[in-house]
Amino acid sequence: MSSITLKSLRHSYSPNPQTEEDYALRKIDLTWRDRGAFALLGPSGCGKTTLLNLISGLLKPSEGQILFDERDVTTLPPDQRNIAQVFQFPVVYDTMSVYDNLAFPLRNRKLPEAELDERVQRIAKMLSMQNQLKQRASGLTAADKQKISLGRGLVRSDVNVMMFDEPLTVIDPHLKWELRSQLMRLHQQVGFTMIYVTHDQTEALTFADEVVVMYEGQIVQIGTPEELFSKPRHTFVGHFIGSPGMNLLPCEWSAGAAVFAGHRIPLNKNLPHPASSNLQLGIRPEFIRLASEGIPAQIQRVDDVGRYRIIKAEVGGTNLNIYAGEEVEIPSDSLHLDFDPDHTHVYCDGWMHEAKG
Amino acid sequence: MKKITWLIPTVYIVFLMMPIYWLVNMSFKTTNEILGSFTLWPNNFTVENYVTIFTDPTWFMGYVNSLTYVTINTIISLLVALPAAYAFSRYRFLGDKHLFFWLLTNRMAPPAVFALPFFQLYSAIGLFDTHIAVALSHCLFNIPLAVWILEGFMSGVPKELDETAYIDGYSFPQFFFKIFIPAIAAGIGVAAFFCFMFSWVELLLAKTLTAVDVKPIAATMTRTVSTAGYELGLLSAAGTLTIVPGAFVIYFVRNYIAKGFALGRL
Amino acid sequence: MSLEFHELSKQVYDEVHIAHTDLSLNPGVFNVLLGPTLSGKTSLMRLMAGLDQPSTGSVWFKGQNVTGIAVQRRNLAMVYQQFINFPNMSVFENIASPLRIQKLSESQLRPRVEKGAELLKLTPYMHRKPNELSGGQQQRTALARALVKGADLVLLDEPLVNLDYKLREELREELPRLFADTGATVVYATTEPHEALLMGGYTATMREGRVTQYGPTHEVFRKPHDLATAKAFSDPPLNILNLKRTAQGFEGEQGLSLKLPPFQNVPVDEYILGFRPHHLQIQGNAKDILELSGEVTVTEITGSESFIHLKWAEHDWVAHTQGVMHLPPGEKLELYVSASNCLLFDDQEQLVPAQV
Amino acid sequence: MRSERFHDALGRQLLFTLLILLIEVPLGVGIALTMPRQGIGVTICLVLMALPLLIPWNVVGAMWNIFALPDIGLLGKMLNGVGFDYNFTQNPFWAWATVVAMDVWHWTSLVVLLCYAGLRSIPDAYYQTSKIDGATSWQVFRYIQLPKMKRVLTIALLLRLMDSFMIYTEPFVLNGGGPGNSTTFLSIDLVKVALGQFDLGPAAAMSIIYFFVVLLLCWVLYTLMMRDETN
Repeated sequence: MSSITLKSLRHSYSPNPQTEEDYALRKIDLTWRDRGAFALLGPSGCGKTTLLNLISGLLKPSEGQILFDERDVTTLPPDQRNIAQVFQFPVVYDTMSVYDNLAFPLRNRKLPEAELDERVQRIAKMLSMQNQLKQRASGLTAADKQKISLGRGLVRSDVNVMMFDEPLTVIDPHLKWELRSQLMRLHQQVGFTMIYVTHDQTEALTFADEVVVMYEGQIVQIGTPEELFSKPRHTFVGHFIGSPGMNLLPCEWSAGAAVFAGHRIPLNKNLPHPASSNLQLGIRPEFIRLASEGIPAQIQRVDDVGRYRIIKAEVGGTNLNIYAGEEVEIPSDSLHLDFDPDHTHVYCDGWMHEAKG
Repeated sequence: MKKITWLIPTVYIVFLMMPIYWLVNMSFKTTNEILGSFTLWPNNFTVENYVTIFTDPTWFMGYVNSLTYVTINTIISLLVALPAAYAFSRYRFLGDKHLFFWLLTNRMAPPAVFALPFFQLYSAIGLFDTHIAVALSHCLFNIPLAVWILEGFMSGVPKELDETAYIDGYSFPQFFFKIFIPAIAAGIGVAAFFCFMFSWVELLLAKTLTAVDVKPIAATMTRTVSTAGYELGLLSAAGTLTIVPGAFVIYFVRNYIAKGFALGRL
Repeated sequence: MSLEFHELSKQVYDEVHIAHTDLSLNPGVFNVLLGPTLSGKTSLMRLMAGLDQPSTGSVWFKGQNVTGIAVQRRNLAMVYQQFINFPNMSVFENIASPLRIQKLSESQLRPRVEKGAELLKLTPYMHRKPNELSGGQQQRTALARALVKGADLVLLDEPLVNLDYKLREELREELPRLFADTGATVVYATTEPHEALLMGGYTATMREGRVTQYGPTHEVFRKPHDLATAKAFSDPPLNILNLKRTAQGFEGEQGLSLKLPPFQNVPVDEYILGFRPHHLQIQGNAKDILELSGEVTVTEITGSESFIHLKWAEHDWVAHTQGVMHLPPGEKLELYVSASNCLLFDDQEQLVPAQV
Repeated sequence: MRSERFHDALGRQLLFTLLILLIEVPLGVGIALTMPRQGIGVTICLVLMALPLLIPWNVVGAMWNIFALPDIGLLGKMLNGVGFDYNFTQNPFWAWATVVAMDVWHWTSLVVLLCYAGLRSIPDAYYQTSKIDGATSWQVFRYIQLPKMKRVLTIALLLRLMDSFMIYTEPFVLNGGGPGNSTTFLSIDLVKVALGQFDLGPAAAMSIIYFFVVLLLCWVLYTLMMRDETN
């Protein structure tokens, strides 16, 4: 178990990268503390798998350093980094039994047979696979095979970090709940540093203490699920996290306040004059309340999602989503909106406009 | 470790190339030089052997004959194998899991055994000494092979593609020719390659079933050995020329070769 | 009624894929088939399309018995979970393919294809081959082909499942609207209850080869007729509690007493009480019928909501609450379920209606 | 069928088959494992290696004849040069060695191509996982590559087994099954009986025995190799 530090890490798949576009990863600086659960979240092609493979040592970075604790592992091969990785599709040794699969990494590390057996049994129990130990791995279901992939990492005590590359892709939705909470419980018990890569926000947010949101080879924000939700630093994060994502409304700056569709929007902070006129107001559907007065809006449609409803409304030609719980009464055609000033943000050229200092 | 990695294939290729080099080497020598002295490369470089082959009809007609029946065989094999492979890839029936094995039983019987029945059959129906006779006899082992290769490629195409086409309104023939065949073009290429290869290299049946008119090049060469004594230069030149069509074909399908086997169902 | 099944069943060797189904789908609306993997969604769709023939029973479309009619002669479109396009044709030709077969002239066909491509944001890729497109674009091509054809029946078999999360969200919103204007009867299969709710329209829930219930999506969600439907239509999974009827009323496991509202009288002794995760609350109010104390095992936080996994007696429950709650494992929590949110099932797993 | 001659031919045949399988299969697997996985090297290797497969069988025989002749052949000259008394037309041992070498030359590439195709179908994640698990190259071979190659290896084995029984043209052209009968294999013997002596009765009986021997061997091999797959 160790912390992970990435120093000015860059990677390009072409041998002679010329422009920024040639880099699949454009300069990453990052520290992950020991025993944390982290997620890398982003759409396909954002560089998250590249980053994962750099950490595991399957790729060598074009520039920069990777440290496990204080130790520079940039040039070490994967087997000397003491990591475990679970891939999108389950990888098992077909000809071996479940037991031998789980024991394989330990045998390679010459662990005494007694200790090995004890560990394999314990992990099998954790994964509730005690009764399948003698079975051949090739005959198992995808979900069970994925559990074995997981188990081969968990069984080791020397693991610095455990990495997951979209491990639940092959798993049924109902089983996902089970495996995910099992994984979290395991994390609490074993306490490895864990990195989880996914494009699914729910998976990332529920799994991790800290989520790294990536976009086009760059990190746009690192934060706890709450931070990402309530203070997205970039409009991409606002849009990508939450379903539906953040409402992004065109606005102007006038006399020290944001003006949207002719209405001054109250903010709970004093902001300097923004540097650019490319401004957007960001507010999540969850933070717009229906009120008796405020910004007038026309209802276009109400989507009942069972647990809550999404009101699609229009204000001065701009569409926005409003969240309404089961108990809220929704008027039939027009309504007034009240933006929660604590959660209303101004974005300038895509980045959050903040007070200096 | 790194060094050994390229060394093994390299040594193997050198081993493969040595006899071929010797053949090519000889083909550019005069018979006198071949018999007179041992030289690693032609001292009196000559293309006379090749000139002989290209000017003597009995020689170059051998090539034409061989290429003709090989082409006919490839076409027939594919025409028969395509529907058969389609059936195997799309429908389940008894014993189809062992398809490969049962197809292979055809190859277990020695061609020597078939040579005589074929000879008698073709003589009886007047096909003896025709291109089609040789082409048909080679179908015996080429069709099973082509079925197997094509079946592998076809199984790689999801059956949902067929269904999408039917849903769009395509009839089966329309779908088969407009969509399915282009979709497995690579597989057809590989199957054609193997049909070509086995038909091209096979000699026993080809020789037995021909006499004068459609004598294959390989048989012409045998005649050289037996009747004209050892005209080694000429023989080498002819041998060298038999490698050329194969080399061409292999170059064209090089990207599919590895794939061709990988998809086959056992 | 547009699409109907009469006593339909499908058996392949010894396996029952569809068990005795009677169903009529409403015409011109968006119908969702909801159920876990292998519950028979795909089998049913293939019977609808005529790709498979039923073992017994018949399929009717627009008042006609279409059982046994060739796929080519039914005016339908289908999109699969895998990205299925004709590999040798450009995006344009792929979308145009059903129209070409209908022998439309170039001038009739072009505007329709272009409109379809525009609706699915494919205009810049018209000349590419499918293998030069991203997964999302490939699936959009397949959807455009289904849209442009002008079919009476459109079958969508989990079309979004292999796409990126955000892309899925986007298409999920667009799809019902895209097909709403065509007047086609749409059937959309999914394993995710959330998706069914977002798509709206009508839902048929499936379990083990049977359609357990069909009706307007929200009705099926709020008033499931039986336990199977309630389970199929709950994500996270439905929380369950076993009950016994006693002289005093109902009694739960471990001597738990409940203040259940009056239910219609059913002559059985054993019941199952089900309640959805978002109805398991950690703040009480006057209407609560159930008060118990559970132990937290894991908390999952999405930033705006929390999934609290709990243990009560031998049951694993989930509470789905708005807001962020950091709860350490092992913590005891007071839990409440209100009367209006309880689903009571008898020993045959049928819903026991509340007394009016 | 108690003909001694037939038994001899059958014995020679089995020995020959065993010998070439023992050489060609491990050699083919080894070469496939060391072949480059990408780049121009793949094309070069594939094209050059496939070349022997595309040469008419009698040309193979003739080519090796020329190549191995002690006076004018490269191989013959070389072997004699380093002190062997190499003469494949006179000495049965050298005749055998030459026929085996010729078969290895001719057919190992088929095993290579098949195995190479099998190896290519292994996803990268397997190699990555094994690296992470700390597996040695031998373990990677034993637990990942070999199981995944099993299907193609079965095909290769079956094909080589059958074709080795069929071998006729090459040794016949090389030195007519001699010296004596030392390289007269089953097929050659069959043709000698059938066409050479027009003894069709015994030839037909021999063919049937031949067929059943091959069928039996193949079936045993096939069942053994496929046993795990079915359950």
